[in-house]
Amino acid sequence: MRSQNLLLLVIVLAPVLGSLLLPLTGAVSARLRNALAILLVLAAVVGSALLVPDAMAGRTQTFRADFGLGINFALKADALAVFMALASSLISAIILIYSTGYIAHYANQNEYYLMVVLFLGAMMGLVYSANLILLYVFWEITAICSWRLIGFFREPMQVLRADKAFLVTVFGALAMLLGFVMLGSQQGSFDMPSAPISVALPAAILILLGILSKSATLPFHTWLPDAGVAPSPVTALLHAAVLVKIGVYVYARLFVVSYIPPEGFATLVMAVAATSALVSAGAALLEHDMKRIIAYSTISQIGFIFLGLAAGNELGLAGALIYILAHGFAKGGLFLCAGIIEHGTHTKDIRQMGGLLKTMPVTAIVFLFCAFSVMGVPPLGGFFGKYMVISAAINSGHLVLGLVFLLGAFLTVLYLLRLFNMVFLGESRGLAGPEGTPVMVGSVVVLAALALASGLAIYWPALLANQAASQMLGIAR
Amino acid sequence: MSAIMMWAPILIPLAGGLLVLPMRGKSGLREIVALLATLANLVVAIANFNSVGTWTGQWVGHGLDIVLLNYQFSAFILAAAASFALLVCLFCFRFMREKTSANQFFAYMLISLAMVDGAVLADHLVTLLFFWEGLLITLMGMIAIGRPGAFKTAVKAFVIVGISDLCLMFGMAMAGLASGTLVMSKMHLPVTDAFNALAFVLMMIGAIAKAGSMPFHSWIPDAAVDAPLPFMAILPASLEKLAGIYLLSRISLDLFQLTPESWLSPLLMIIGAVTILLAVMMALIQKDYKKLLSYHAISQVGYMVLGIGTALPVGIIGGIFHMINHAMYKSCLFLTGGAVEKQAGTTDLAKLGGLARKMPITFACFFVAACSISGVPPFNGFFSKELLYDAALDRHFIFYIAALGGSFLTAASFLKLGHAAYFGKRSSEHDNVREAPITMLLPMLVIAAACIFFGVHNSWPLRNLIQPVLGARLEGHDFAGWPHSMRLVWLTVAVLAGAIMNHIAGATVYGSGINAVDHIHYAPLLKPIYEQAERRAFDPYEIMLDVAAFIARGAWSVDRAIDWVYNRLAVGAAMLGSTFLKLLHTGDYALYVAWALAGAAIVVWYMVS
Amino acid sequence: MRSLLILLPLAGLILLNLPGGLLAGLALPAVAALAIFEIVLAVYLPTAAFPALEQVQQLLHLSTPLDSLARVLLLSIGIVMLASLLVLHATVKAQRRRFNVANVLLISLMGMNGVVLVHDLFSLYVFLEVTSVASFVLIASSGEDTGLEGAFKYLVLSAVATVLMLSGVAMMFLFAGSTDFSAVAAALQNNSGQLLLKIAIGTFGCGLLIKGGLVPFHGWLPDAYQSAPAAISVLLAGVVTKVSGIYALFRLGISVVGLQTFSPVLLAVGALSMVVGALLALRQNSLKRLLAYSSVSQVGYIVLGLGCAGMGGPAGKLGLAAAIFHLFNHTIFKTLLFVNSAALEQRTGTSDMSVMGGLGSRMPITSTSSAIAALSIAGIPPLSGFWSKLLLIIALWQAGLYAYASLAVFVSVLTLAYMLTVQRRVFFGKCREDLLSAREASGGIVLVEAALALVIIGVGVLMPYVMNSFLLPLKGGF
Amino acid sequence: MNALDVVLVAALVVSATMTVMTARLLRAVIGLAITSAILTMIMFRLAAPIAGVFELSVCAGLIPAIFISAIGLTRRLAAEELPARQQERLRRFWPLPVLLVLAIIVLTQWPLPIGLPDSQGPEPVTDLSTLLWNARPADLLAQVALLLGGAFAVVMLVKNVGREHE
Repeated sequence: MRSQNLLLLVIVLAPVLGSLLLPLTGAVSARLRNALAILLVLAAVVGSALLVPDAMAGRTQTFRADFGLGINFALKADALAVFMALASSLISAIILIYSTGYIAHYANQNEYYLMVVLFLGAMMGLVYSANLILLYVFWEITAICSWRLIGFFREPMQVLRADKAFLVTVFGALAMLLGFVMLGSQQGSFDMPSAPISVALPAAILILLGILSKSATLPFHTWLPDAGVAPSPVTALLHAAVLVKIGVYVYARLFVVSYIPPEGFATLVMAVAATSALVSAGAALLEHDMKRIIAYSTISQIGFIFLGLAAGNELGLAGALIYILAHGFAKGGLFLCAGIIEHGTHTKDIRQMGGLLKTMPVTAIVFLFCAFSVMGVPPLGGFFGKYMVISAAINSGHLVLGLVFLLGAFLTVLYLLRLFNMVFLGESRGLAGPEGTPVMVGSVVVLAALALASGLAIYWPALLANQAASQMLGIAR
Repeated sequence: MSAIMMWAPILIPLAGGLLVLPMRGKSGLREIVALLATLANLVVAIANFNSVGTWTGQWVGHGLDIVLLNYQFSAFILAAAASFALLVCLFCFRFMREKTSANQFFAYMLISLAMVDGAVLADHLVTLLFFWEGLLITLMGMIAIGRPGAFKTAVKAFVIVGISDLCLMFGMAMAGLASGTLVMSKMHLPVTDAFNALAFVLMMIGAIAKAGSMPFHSWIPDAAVDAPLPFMAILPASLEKLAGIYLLSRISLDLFQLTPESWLSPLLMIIGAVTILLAVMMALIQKDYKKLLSYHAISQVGYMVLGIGTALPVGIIGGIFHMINHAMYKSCLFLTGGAVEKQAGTTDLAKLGGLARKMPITFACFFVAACSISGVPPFNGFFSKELLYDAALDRHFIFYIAALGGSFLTAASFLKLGHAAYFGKRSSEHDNVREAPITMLLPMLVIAAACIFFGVHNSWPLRNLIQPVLGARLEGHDFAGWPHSMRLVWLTVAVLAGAIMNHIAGATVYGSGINAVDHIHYAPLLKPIYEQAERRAFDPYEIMLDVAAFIARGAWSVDRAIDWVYNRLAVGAAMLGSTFLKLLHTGDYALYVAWALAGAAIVVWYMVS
Repeated sequence: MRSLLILLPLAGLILLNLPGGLLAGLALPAVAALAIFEIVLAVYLPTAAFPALEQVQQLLHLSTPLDSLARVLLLSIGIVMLASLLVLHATVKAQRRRFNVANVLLISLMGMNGVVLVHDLFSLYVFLEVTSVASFVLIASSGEDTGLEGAFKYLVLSAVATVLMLSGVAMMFLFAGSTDFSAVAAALQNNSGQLLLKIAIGTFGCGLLIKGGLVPFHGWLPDAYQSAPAAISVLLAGVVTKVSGIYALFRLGISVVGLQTFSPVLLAVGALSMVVGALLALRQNSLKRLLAYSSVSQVGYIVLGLGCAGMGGPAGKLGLAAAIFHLFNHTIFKTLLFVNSAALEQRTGTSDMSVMGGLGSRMPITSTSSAIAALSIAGIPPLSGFWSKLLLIIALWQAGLYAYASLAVFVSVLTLAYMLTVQRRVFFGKCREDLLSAREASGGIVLVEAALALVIIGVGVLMPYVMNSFLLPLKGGF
Repeated sequence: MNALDVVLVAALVVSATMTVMTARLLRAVIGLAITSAILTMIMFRLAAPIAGVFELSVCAGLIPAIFISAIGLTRRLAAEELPARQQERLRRFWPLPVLLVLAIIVLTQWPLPIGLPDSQGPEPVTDLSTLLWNARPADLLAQVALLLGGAFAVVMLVKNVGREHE
């Protein structure tokens, strides 16, 4: 077991500390730096993958160093954490490979790779952390990284948006920190309890504010569409793989596994998520900026994930996890496709596009498949997630909220196809970009293939997700 | 029954489809592969015909398993689907030969077949849904490879069917909760309470939308124009009808216990009646071979929904019988349309004419199928319609009148179509038109023969295929043979005669077949309505888009309002405070001293008190 | 050994000014050596190395053991002095002025060391004045009108502070018969109900609040910081106000009057400073002025922690530890930010942010270090500022001061907002055309920036070590 | 109360009045220093040597140093402005000496009834040098530093200002 515990440490520290080497490496050779960055992320992927057998067997790995005042460096790898880590690191790895093509012509590449890898490392730390303060530390590191990354192109508007995203998420995070302090005072330590304890409503609400702001859920969502000014791999990373899932994950970690939220809290979350899903889906239908549409779509889909988690039954939890995975692949793919399109046409306004199917056939098909997954069309992964969370909501007796989500799902179909229509179909409006570089197209094809595989081979991810769900509830009940 | 045989109807076409997909060019190999796959599928379907078996596999967990069940009803649908697929495939052997996208067409068709087979075999709601929705992608693909611009129609089809499938998903989840299981053969829900009724309605939406009933129909006429013709013959005409009505029957018979007393029964019947009338009204005025047929494909669904909606054995039997009949004559009609398109180069009725001489066999097939759809005895359509009339009259005469009116207009429109395409004056462009090749004729002939066989010898399909579906609910009835009520038959004949007279009168007045129904088209009250309809004012798709846009605008304003809070309000409030404080800082040291002294005074006062 | 901290600057001052200017060239190195000596001494306090020194120590009444608080301050003084010197070296080229400023820096150093070391209210006051006088001179040392104005405002408010403190000392002396801390503390204990003593505490405290620049006693501070030459604002913001205002307040509270007697005042003043400072910082065009208001705000946090310490109990101890920790952190990051501003001033000739933009690509180290400091000041983990704020919030919460805890949390958003404004307007963004030729600041400044940034990260990341070896003992140390 | 005391108090009043009423800042500072020195002597006479030492440090050493450095920052009045200023000060502060004299008379006749604590106080030390070197050496060092600071202020600032004016 000792080696497994150290493995846990390596998964977290390798990207976090390794990322600091990247600018130095970059001074020597750009290729070396890129290779090292990919290597670091792959370390996280492989490390998490090595933890899967233990997680499947229901064994929990821990690493622990006590610091005093209840602030401890405590890592824990249960099935939930392993699932989440594997999903996010895998997507991040693909996005990073894509970046090597996308980012190659811009300045500040050292900073880019530093931030992306640090981001992933922080995500790993967050996922595995078993201490509230440690979790908060990693939480905010991701905020720093996203701030730098959103403003990557340095245009005034982009920097402004980066600041906005940072401020909104930090506002939420600080509320959450206050909630953590309340919890810490209540239980005398910031370690997450091994057996769930109940949490008072004020603390729960404060923590929820943080979660909502990070997961870009109403009413803290508007930073996410605005953050679309970032480079595409970043938006993919932010929206799809890592950032917005953090909030969802922490919800699962805290309010399902570690603490018992007060009566009616789950319904509140569901209602917020439903409103969020509906409002953002509606906004996506009117928006003209390609990336903003996809971002609104993310907000909307996050609502579905919350629905599954808040439903609280095993089906909902497993569904939410599968949704996280499937949505990660699909949304990552969509953003990277958007990146290819933007790269080729130098615009994000879909009113200026059209007829790109001819010049970008592969991108179009990949785009379509990823969109299918988000819509919940079998055999792609999104189908199972969507069915499971909606079913879970109905099973938990929230029929009306379920119907709101049904409406949200309708709108999802509409806005994604509208987007496809405007971009790829119809007459070309003079913008006919070429297909992306082989690395970029290859990456999106891999993502689309994963989106497909996550549906066709649902059996295996579902095993882990189910194990996680039952472990979560097994602890909670 | 072995697992291999159980899975074969799904895997064989799927493998064939995947094999065909990369075969670009015009090698001819892909046609052969497709043909072999469909043939093998038919063989399997026939081999499985009388066996009963289940297969269960663990899948997602939480009771979301793969459960397949092969029993009488599904075997019947499988066999029918396999037959149509084989015939359409044969038809395409020549029809698609020159098309570059033929590999995609065959692949999508085979995968669609696999999906339909899977959906029909499924005995678990999620398994069903998986295959059911899986059809979406191939549906979209098949339309998209039609003429340029067809992708938009494909998107429209996808949206409509996709949304109804989401309803189905939701309904399934509700039904699963209500019954505590997702295994279809274990579900028997009453529809007395609101929850179950809602579940039923949602699932019904999924079923009838797949079948193409109103208000989920509007993509079909568009697809008729844009998609490759065999698509119409295989999906909207046969496979989707089979699947849709199959599911509708399953949910009405097994999953829910639909009774005539339930308010859901009239609901279904109203949907059916409205679909019959409105769609046939639209069919009547069409000036395009394929588009006219496509409206009939909608209209005829109305009969089936009406029949099943009666919740009477006779109606349900009639509905299912009509389903299989419709699949036959409608695919035959579409194939004749395909033959005409292929040979004459157009399907515009204004440009066609006098083809009966040039393409006698095609015309013969058309004649048989047209008689069938119009309900002319002794073709198969007549017998299923009589059963439906019987059932409709049993519930309320208004439904009967609607059904009969539909028949009148159906007959009128086919008289118009036949007259315009096959008779009348011959266009000089079509001098070189010759009969279609044998691979195209053969499927038509087979189906036409089957139409006659199912009509003349209707006891075979009814007794062997359809009545067993109902099982005990049949209550000993036997609907085979000549209709029981001669009164209804005479009424039918009278209506048909009326249609013929109407046509003769119209054709005489206007001088051509194509304009034979103009007196209806341009009737005082109908004319503006028709004009609106032609402009798609009544297209539910457009209405839905408007509603969605309305919701979206509301959502958008909420979103902007929230953004305003961040971008303006929060910033503004902070700035206001900042500005106010800044104004206080004049830079005057006396003022600062005064503050300090005042502060000190307060502190000292506090300390003292 | 400690007595050297007071004696050596004085000796240095005399040696440097020996007739003939023999050692005049050694002015900067001498101050630097003293600063390093101070750092070494603060970290590693040797015991009774030389008997002779021990005697001097006793003579100077400095025998009371040095507590952690004093050591933290000595360390800060050394670090900031060194930073200030390097900046001075980089920004002031005229030999004569360098020499003069170095001399006054020595006086300032001696004054601050005295403030930290003495255990007598009156001596405290005298050394405060030494520090202040040195500061006036330093602020005005550029000779420009704005510098004079800033120095003048500082002077006027310092005079007010002097009056308040002196009257306070006098009243306490009346009862204690001595101004020694322990004697005054005993007298306060014995005459707890005395009106005069309460007034004395109030007035003395207010004097210190003026020195510390807390709202509403802060009027002098923005002008002084803004108008002082770069090197001097580093020193002022980094350590002078901390020592002369905040440390003295700590000392008064801990060693003399007992924090509980005026903790509500501290809490209120701290909270007010926190909010007002942050709000004012939001709309400043001058980087230095912005940083000055930011100082007001951050000092508010420290005082809030001190107020929390007055609530007693374990939470109070934690609050004290947090306040001291934040004091140190603030010294480091505020010094760094002012060094950044000096770097910018060196290359752009101004501290007006409206003419800057996109300098991140031109001045990478300045930019990066400033981002690190900004994030630290806003309390973003894993940087040092986060931990002190976290401890502070925990302490406030556990002391039952929920409103103050929430306020402290949410002022962090404002802090982040104005710090992001700085980042956006100065570094993060596209480089302005007219600044394309800007280069990274000169070596000394860059060295300071890098070193301080590393300290911020190091303290943040090695928090466990800091906490176990430093903060937890600190908490129990009083 | 002997003659020396009377002389000291009288000198105190005179120097304080002069300090307030002069229009020249430098003179005012000198006046202040003198006043403080006289006050120190009075305190010694009153057997309050520590207070005397404080007074000497603060008012004779420290504050003048501060003020001189402050004066270094100011602009010198032109010669023609001076009489007008002097007139104005006299007009504003003429009651001051009168009040001062009145206060002395009143306070010597009717002392204020303030209840001060019975301070045990330190044992009286009469030797000033002992006091300074043994009791408050730190203060002394600080005083030195302060004086030096004042000196540097004058050196730096006055020169600077002067240079600007040239």
